Amino acid sequence: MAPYFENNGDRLVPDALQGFARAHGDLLSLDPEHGFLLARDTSPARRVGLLSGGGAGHEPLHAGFVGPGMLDVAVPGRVFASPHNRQVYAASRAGARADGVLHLVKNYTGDRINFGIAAERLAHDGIACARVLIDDDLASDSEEIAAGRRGTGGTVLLEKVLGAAADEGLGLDALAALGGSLAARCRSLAVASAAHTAPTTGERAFELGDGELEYGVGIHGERAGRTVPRGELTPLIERMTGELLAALDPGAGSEAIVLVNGLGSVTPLELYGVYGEVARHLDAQGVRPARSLVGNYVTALDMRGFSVSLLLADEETLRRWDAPVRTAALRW
Amino acid sequence: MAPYFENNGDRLVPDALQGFARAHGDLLSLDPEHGFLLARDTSPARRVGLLSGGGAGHEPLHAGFVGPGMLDVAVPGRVFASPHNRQVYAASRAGARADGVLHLVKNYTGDRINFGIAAERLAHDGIACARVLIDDDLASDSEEIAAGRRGTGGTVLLEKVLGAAADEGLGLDALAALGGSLAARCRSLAVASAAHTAPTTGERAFELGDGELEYGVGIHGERAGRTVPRGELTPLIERMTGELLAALDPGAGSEAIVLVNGLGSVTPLELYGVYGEVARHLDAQGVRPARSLVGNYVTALDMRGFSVSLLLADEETLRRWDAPVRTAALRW
Amino acid sequence: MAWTGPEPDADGWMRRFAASAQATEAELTALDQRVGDGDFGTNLSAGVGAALRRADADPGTDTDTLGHFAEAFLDEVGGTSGPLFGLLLQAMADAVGEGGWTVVALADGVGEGLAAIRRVGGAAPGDKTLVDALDPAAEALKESAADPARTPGSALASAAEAGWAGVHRTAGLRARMGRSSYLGDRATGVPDPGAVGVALFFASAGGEVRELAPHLSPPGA
Amino acid sequence: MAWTGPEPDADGWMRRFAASAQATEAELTALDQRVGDGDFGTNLSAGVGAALRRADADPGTDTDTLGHFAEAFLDEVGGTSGPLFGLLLQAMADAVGEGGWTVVALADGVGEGLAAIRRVGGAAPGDKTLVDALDPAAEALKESAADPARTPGSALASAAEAGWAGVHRTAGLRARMGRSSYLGDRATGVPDPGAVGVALFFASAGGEVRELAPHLSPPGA
Ligand SMILES: Nc1ncnc2c1ncn2[C@@H]1O[C@H](COP(=O)(O)OP(=O)(O)O)[C@@H](O)[C@H]1O
Ligand SMILES: Nc1ncnc2c1ncn2[C@@H]1O[C@H](COP(=O)(O)OP(=O)(O)O)[C@@H](O)[C@H]1O
Ligand SMILES: [Mg+2]
Ligand SMILES: [Mg+2]
Ligand SMILES: [Mg+2]
Ligand SMILES: [Mg+2]
Repeated sequence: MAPYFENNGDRLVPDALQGFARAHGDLLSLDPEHGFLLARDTSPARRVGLLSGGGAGHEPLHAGFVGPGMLDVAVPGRVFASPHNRQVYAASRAGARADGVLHLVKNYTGDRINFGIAAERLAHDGIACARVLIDDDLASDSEEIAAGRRGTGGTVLLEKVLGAAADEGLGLDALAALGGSLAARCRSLAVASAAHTAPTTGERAFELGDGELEYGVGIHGERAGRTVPRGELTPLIERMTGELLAALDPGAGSEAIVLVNGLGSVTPLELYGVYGEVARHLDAQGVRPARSLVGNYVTALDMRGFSVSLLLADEETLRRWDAPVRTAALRW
Repeated sequence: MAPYFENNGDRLVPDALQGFARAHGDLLSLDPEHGFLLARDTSPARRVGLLSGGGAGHEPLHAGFVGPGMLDVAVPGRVFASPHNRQVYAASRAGARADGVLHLVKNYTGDRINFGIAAERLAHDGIACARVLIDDDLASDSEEIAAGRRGTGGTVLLEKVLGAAADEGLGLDALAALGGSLAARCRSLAVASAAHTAPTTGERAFELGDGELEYGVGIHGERAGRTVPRGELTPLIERMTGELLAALDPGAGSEAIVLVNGLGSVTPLELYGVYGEVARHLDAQGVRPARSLVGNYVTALDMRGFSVSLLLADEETLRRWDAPVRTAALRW
Repeated sequence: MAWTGPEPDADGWMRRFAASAQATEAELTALDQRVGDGDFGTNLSAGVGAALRRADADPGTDTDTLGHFAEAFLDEVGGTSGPLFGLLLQAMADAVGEGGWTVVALADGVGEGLAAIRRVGGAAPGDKTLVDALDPAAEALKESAADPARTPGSALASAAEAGWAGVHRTAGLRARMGRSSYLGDRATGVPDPGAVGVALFFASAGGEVRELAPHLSPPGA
Repeated sequence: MAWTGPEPDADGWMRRFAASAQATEAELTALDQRVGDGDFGTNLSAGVGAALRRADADPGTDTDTLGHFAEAFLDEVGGTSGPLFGLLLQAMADAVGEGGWTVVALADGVGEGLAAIRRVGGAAPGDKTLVDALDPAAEALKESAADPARTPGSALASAAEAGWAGVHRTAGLRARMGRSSYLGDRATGVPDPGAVGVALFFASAGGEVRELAPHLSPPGA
């Protein structure tokens, strides 16, 4: 029997999209043929449409970020599978502005390929298209991984900041360049004490012993490169934050936007406990946690884990972060 | 080893409160002695302070609803245990306005007792205090349960509407009466396919077989009155929505605020699928789902389940629902 | 009944109660897991911990210890059981403070505590709550108080016995109050955790209780 | 190699491939669970399902079926493997459309498909991807094409054999591309799911494959 609350016949994602579009009909509409979500009223000052997408199972990413101040259109695939190129192509056509469309793509082979084919088709139609590749995951930063770093929790930070920049009327190239520089200043690290429940089998995707921790998981429920003892929270967060800082190498007096992101089944009590520890560790290292976001933003179904992301932020980035946003999952 | 991401020594809740207060320092502050959270700037038009509280483990309830448009102060207890009366008393003194303080109390013996003793102490100090008893849970609506219906998911709906009413400057008695009439028009029903992880033992609080469903669970992880086969989503939601409507008996052309609330580990995909089914069933019964809220609002640690709440709403209630709110977990 | 054990004093009793609550925390938790929300063990254990801290910070007479325990439960312990135990302890501290360490004072105090708990919690005997252990214990003390030959030690031993018997009866009940009432028939067969806590309280007068299991089934069952 | 089985045609092959993918969906999923994100079985199965719908709605020549499969994978299947299989099928449909159902056309098509997959996905042989099964299969077809005595059936059987051998080699590799690369050494020992899919594709020319297990360990291992 299906492990999730759903109807038979592979209807988990399509039923969710319909319910989502109905609940947030003031913000967006669902294209029934291609299954993308189009914002009703992002700023008319935008010259470029912002599109993001990827496999389902990471909700609220990306559909939850469609609306004023953030995405023009989101393209969900099947669970953990990139949307196909025709979906991306149709969504891009719907979301493009005078200056074209910007693809925010998490760095996975499948997404690169499908978004890439869509981009070729758009070029053929004379619609300008550029790409920001989001690759914030520190655990996959290795010479041996030719596929490059994965795109994970940091995605929500980039989508927010780029949304504000798009509202300022920046052009396609400027936005793409900004995205690249934001991606370069953003790193994430995730851990899990239990795998997600595989939708196909109803079993945990992998088994961990009591007190074991996958250190460096992604958001598709694949195992991490290594398993470590979980231990108490403080040393774990010191280790994670320390590695993120070592990778980003912020100057003294730097400021960061901090994301503590639940992967599915971790409680808010735990996530806020994590945030407290991250902030304390940043204090000690002379980096100011200037803004924060704590909650489930980029999930992996019901995985029992969390990620910590840091985005080094200058004044302009903080201003863009503070700009108004009105989406299903993020608003201020 | 502790099943949750936490530090040893019973620090899950206190560490979370500190992290929470730090993350949302713009909205509220934490009283370090009594452990309550006080809003920085709810409307000066308020004549009555709104206070809510109860055991921890239900986050974002209640701390996540402190701020302009909603609560003045929240008092968390230990996990699943009412705060003690001295906490409630101190928090009430801090949150009271010229016209006194309104206690929003979920109907549990422990909460009734502790808030009750605090109310006696406030009366002794000459601080006016009234109580709204929230008892929306349909599953505990039985002559054999002398303790009465439990307070569950509907709590967030009442806290929002009462917050807006307090901002209009309503007095203590008027707010208490409004609360009572809202509570009478609100019912919830919850199901779970897996228990929460008990913080003390690390085991699931109870075991369910594959395809089994606890029908009518509360938010403390106790079992429901009965176990039923889970089945597909559509018939389950028809049954739940049908029972809620039968209890509320709305007239034709009624409008409802719908809450689809995750209890912890259910994914947004599932919750939006549920919302779609609820809305469709309401359509069929001639009740308009005028507003909706879909997400984790009143949880039971990491329980794998969800609740559906309906609040029958007249125009005034909808207007109050739409009034601006700015809290950690709810803002528009 | 002839009492042959050492005579308890209030301070020793409270400290043994604290030790008993801490020793049986896991068992109490397991019980509350089956018919409630699984926090009774931690609530009680946190309560006696807070009480001990007060008693150690300000040692004094027997009545002082009772008073510290009462205040800790009333002011620092939440949940349902915290304030209810506080009411019982407070009534006992008042009665012993007035009447001294006598069977009559104990009977008065526990009787007062029971009445306060029933006023505040609204439970009657038979509702499957701690009242079902406290009511027979109070009754036993009242009987003892009528017999001038009984010592506090022997009276409290009888109260404990009556309390455990009450515990055994709760197992057969369907709950009307407290969290177990939400379980309908499913709580039947399991004794009420709060009632166990009350019996443990009286039993600790005669000695520390390190394990609940031997007390949970009726003799001969 | 003398081919004794019945000669496949493209339409039959594609339908057997679809049946094989559906029959082995759970096994493919289990493999991707161990070294990826567990969706390869569903992706492939959804792909062949969409392809069959197209082929059934618009039956035609062999090349039409190949074309329907190519378009379905390119336009309706996401993930990594969907469009890559689409590229392979498209190149084959083009080549067979031009050159007819011959070993030379098959070798050309698969060679073109491999080249396209390498351009788009950037993987080289040895990176532990489906290229490790496709590259030897293409090589085997090229060799067969040089021998005018070979039939399509026998050439595809050799390609399948070469593909399975490639699958066995992937088990020993540490991944550099695809999701298994995130697992470091932990993927070593498990064959690459996409490579299995490719071998399955060629093996289906000669008959439906109902179970993967017998094919997953090298003969004699
Ligand atoms: N109305 C009541 N009157 C007296 N005792 C009660 C009442 N309701 C519950 N109890 C007692 O409280 C015990 C549970 O205490 P505890 O676990 O601390 O509280 P909670 O049920 O709030 O989690 C129950 O076992 C029962 O004995
Ligand atoms: N860069 C690449 N080039 C060719 N094939 C690849 C590449 N990356 C991954 N693959 C293949 O894709 C297979 C996985 O496909 P699938 O499960 O559909 O995609 P995803 O990894 O996106 O979930 C892998 O087993 C591997 O054979
Ligand atoms: Mg995938
Ligand atoms: Mg409790
Ligand atoms: Mg309890
Ligand atoms: Mg995969």
